[in-house]
Amino acid sequence: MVGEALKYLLTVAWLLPLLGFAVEILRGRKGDRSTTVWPAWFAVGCIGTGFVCSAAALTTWVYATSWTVLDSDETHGDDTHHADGEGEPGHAHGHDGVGNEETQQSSTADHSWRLTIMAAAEKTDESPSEDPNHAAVPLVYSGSLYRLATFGSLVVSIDYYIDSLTLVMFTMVTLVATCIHLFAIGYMSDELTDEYVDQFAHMSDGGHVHRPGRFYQFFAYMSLFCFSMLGLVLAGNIFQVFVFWELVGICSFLLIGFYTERKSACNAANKAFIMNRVGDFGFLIGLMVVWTWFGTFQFDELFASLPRDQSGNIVVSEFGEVAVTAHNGEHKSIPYSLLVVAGLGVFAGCVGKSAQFPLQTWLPDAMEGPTPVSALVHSATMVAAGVYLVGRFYPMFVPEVLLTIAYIGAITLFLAATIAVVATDIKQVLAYSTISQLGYMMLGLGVFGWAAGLFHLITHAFFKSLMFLCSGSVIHGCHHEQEMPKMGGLRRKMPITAFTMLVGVIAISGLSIPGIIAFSGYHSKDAILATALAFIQANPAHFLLFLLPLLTAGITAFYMFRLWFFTFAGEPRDQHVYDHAHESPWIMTAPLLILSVFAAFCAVGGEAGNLYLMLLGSEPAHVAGGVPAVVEGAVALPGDGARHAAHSTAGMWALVAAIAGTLLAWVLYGTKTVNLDEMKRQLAAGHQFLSEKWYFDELYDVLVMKPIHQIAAFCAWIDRTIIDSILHSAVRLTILVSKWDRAFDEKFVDGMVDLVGRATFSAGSALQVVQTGRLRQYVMFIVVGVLALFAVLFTTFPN
Amino acid sequence: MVGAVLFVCGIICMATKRNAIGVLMGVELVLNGANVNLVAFSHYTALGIDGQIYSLFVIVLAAAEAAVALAIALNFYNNHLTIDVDRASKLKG
Amino acid sequence: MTGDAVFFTLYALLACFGAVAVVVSQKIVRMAFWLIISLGSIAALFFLAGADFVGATQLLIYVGGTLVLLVFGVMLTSSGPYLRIDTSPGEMVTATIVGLLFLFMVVGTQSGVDWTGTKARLDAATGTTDQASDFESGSEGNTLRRIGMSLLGLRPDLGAAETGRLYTGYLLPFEIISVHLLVVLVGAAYLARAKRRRSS
Amino acid sequence: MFLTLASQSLAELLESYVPEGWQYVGAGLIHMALLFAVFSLCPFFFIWMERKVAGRIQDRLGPTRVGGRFGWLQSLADGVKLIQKEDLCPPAADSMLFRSAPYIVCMSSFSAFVVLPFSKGWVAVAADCGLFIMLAIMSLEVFGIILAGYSSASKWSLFGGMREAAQMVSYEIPMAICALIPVVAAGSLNLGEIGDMQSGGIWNWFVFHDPFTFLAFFVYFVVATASCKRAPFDLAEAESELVGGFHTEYSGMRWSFFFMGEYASMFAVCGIASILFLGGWNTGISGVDSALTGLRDQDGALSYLAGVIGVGVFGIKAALGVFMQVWLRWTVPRIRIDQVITVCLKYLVPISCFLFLGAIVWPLMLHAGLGGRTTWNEPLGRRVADAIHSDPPVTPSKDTDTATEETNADLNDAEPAAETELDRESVSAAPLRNTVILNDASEVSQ
Repeated sequence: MVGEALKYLLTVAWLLPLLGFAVEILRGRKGDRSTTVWPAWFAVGCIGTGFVCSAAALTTWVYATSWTVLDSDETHGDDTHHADGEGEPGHAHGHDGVGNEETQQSSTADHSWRLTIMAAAEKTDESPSEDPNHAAVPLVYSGSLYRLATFGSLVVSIDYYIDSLTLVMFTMVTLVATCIHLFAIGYMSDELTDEYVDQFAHMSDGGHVHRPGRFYQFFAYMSLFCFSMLGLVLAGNIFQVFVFWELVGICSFLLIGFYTERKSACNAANKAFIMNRVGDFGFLIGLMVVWTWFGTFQFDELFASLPRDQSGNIVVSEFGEVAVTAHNGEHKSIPYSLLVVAGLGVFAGCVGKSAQFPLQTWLPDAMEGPTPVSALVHSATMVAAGVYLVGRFYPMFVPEVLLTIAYIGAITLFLAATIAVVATDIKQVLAYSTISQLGYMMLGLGVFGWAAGLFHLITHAFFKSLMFLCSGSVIHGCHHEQEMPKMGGLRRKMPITAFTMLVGVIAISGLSIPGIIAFSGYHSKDAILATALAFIQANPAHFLLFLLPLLTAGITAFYMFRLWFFTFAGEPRDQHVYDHAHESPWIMTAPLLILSVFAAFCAVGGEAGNLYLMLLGSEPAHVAGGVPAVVEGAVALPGDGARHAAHSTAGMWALVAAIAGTLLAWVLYGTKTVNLDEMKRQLAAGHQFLSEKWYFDELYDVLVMKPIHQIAAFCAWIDRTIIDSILHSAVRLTILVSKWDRAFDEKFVDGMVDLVGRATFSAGSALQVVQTGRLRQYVMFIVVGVLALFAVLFTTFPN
Repeated sequence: MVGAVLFVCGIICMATKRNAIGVLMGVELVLNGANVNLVAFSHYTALGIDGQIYSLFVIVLAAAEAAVALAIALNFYNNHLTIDVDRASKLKG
Repeated sequence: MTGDAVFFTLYALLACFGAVAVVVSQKIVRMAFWLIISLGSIAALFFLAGADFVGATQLLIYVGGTLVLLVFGVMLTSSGPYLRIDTSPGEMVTATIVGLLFLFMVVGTQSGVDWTGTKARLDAATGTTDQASDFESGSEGNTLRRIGMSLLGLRPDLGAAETGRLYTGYLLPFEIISVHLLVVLVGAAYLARAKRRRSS
Repeated sequence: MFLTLASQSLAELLESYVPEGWQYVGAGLIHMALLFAVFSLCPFFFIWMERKVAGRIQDRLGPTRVGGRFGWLQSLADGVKLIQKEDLCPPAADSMLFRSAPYIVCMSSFSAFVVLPFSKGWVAVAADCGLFIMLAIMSLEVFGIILAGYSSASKWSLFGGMREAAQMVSYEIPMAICALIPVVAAGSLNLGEIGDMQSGGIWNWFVFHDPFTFLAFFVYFVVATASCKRAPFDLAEAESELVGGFHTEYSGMRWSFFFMGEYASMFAVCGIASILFLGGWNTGISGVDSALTGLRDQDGALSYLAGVIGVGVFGIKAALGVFMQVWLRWTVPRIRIDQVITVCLKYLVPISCFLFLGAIVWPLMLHAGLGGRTTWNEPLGRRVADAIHSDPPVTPSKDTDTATEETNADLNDAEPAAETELDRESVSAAPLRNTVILNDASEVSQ
């Protein structure tokens, strides 16, 4: 039972961090709470075991598909199909699972196997003439772990939905998280004290805050974070995804605001949380639409219920309606617009989570959290969640939504990259680079490069976590100095950090020597760019979707190398910082090395490499073939073929851009040829504009805050003048009524009550005579009573 | 028959005696009237030994009741210096 | 007229006479005395009815215990040498009338019942034969063991031993009544002691 | 329960002499005479004995004049003197109660003998709960004393009566408990059965049955002494403080009734002691006992002779007990009334309760430990079985044997004395198993 094994492995991997959280948060409070280190090791143990489990699961899956997914690209379609044939158990179960659907619904059985894209499978049966690529049926195991509740036809349950994407995400998340935990043990070690002095938290008297260390708390939150993320990845229905989505949000809130005493940290946490709320509102709307029209949250049922024609387009009737067959077999037709709304809504959630264009400002502020947290948030968990959801919910996105996604991504990536150019805080730079990379992913997904986007998600997770950890190590080494202008020449002090950082930088900026060596970022970014190119070839109106990322590729390379040169190369700018800098302990450098290896080589082979093919293994059926434009003006989505065609050109362009950026960076910062301050002064306006982050906060201030304030003032005026007067009149009226009512009460109601009371009283005083308090009279009463009773009996029933 | 007589005597005793202990004796008489019937039934009908056991319980309970009642009477006497139940009319409405 | 009948009438009359004497006598101690006569003869009736354990219990507990207790009470509460609280003749008359009515009623009820028929129906209903076997066994009144066992929860006399059916006897009431006795003991002691403290 | 005189043997004896149908009457009459003789004579004998013993203990001769040099007829002379005296009744006294009190005392202590067997089968009423009845009847005595003390309007009498009553009532408790201990060992309240169980050898007496009975015997003796208000517990009628206690106002025959009652109850309690602990009418020598048993199995005069011998043995034992009490009286000083009550409630009651518990636990321990039996000769399990199961015993078989083997332990908690020897026990095997089943089941159901 492959599915069984996968299910149990992943469930264990998912639940272990929760256990860790519980144990740490509960036991941590006991005993020597602030100077004990075991919670950290416990957390590492949990997440590490989780990594082992998920790695095992990955291998199992690969065996189940008998390695065919890892064959070369052209044939992987049939091979996957073939693999289904070989993955007998799952497949067979799938068939009878479909055979008796109702029983599957009613039973909470974990054994209810459903090969979810059965619709696609049947489609292939209908049309054998089709190109095998269309018949790429992802091998998916899904089922229900535990049924929470049933509201009418709505079944809220904990489901699992396991395909290669889930597995890869699991492995990535657990691996990265493990490394980050390890790193954090070193990084947070100064919390291991009863008297932690927080230099950045100023009290009213100007002194620093002294508080007991929160070591165990930190790791408890980290564990909870991982748990939520894993649950999100494993989730089998959109509702569950939403739950864990919010869990991730609250964890990020807790961790970003970890230094509660710092006002900035609190603000950042609030900002992140509120921005996410804005997105989640859209998400909720999407959920409502989905539930109202599809009557289910199950991914598989949702996907199965959308009708697609041969070319993968969603069938739309002339009334702009889509005839869906709900999971319980009933047919209804949904307005196409509603599908758009649902897609946009869910995407709004993703925008909030992964800091896309309108809502991106929370991410840089999130740097207030400890650096491991930033690493986790930026690479594995938080922001990845958005992209993952887009990828997971992909089949529900209609082309219009995809286009929106693509544009949002494009804007985001350009914007963030430009801001990153001028940022001086090392973590800020990384944060903006993250945003832009996320933009890349969104773009890739938007331009129908499903696998490409997620591919970049994985690779980015590796090298971004690597770079964050490096920066963490730098900050740690420089005693919480984050300003790059104060650094420099640190590579002599911390060689390992410098080297690994270099690896990460190369990876992210997509440098490579084609054909000889290429780091992961190169491949993934190439894939995205290729897709984008294919996309604009298909519909040239949207040429920006290729230009912006291409340009940004160069900018990325520029600011990343700028960062590296600033920090590690050159002469030390601040002697004091330089003198006290030191290499971090092994517990921090070891994860760096591990991650650097992955960052470099996880994507070996590019689109023919294992990772990509693995992802491709669970690509939605209609993606591979691409979707031609059905009506005039609609966007056409390119297929694999176009992508491959565009690949070489795109790669070439990207490489050129990257190298250009690198050279520029080297010229500006590596060599002392140009006077930076001079240039800054000449470009003051632009610099100002960029370093103010395109005035986004001010924009929001103007667009949101001010109107809200005015509206509030207006409401206040309405309150005072109109509503209050109404209220006052109402009050007077009430007083009148109550006066009258009181009279009524006193006269009538009280009269009744008094009447009852008097009646009772008189009765009591009448009976008082009987109550002589004389025992013997009572006896007499009893006897006489019995006599009377019997007399009555005898008279009434004479025998 | 005997039971009836005893019963009635007991009731009359309870009804007439002004002495608390007299009332107690009346209660004892009543209970014994019941006992006699029980034992008689157990002997002459198919009640078996159950009747005897019931009467046993009745006797024991009567003893307990007598003890408590006597204690109460003593208490009453020490508070009112009499055991005339007619004086015990605190409950008089 | 068998000896049983003779003794029965004798003791029955004695009991009734004692009871009546209890009613009419005004001195509390004499009441106690007559009560002894009555209860003792009732014990004798029990012996006659073949319930000698009950009879002995009656003697031991009532006469030996309860009545002694009563007389103690009399002595502790008697203010004068011979306490006599007379009842007003009116009350006496009314009580007598009512009592006679009651007696009449009860006797009427009793005589109204067809005893033999009832017994036959009872035997038919319960189908118990232990009484019969008891009569045969000759040692009439040897109810001791059966009572004891039924207090232990065994009901062999209902033929449980043969059929293996379970007749839960009187174990639970037995325990309850033991506890009840204990409680009464404590309670009575408390009452008596409390008043002493107050009086002193 | 008609007075069934246990006169089979005498009736058989008489069969050949008297016309048909009258032998029971004759036997009844003879026994009446015997009983009356015993009842009325034993006080006389004991009074005389007391005076002689007292004299000897105090280095006097005691009565010597009347009737021979040992003053045999001293008591008779006293009796005559008492009869001659005037029968006074104080004017303030409640005459009816005053007159009836001595009869109550005397009657209660004498009628206790109704159920006291003097020899095997020589008992007026072979009551199944004889011991219980006996204690009950003897508890009536208190009432007479209270009435006496109360009705003779005198402080001394009132005090005496109160003390007396308090003392006797409170001493009845340990007395009953101590009497229950051999009952537990025997598993029967029937004095006749208890006596039979101890036949054959002195080691069969319940005194030597187990350590608890051994101790219980002495406790019982003390308590019995106290409950017949004998010295050293006789403060209630202490001549020195309360001039004779409750019988201060009495004189003449009524006064002597009190003493007859007292001596009778002394004899009664000692009889109980000798039956419960000292083997009753069994001589204690196994050979003689078996011989007597054989004699009993004969018909006619021989068995009657055996009965008479039994009576003799029993009487001697009881008389020894009385002698002990007399002895105590003249050797131990009198103790205060509060001490009397204290001794009873604070020491004797707990001791006897402890002994009672021990006697209950003993057979279980014995069985669990040595696998031994608690009684030597009488298959008590048989009696339990009969009580449960009135069928004739089933024929023994192997499986029942084995079955009853393991039922023994359970049987013990069902009825502590239900130890049987295996050969006899297989007789009652089936009912025993039923007992056990029922027992467990009922306990569960409770």
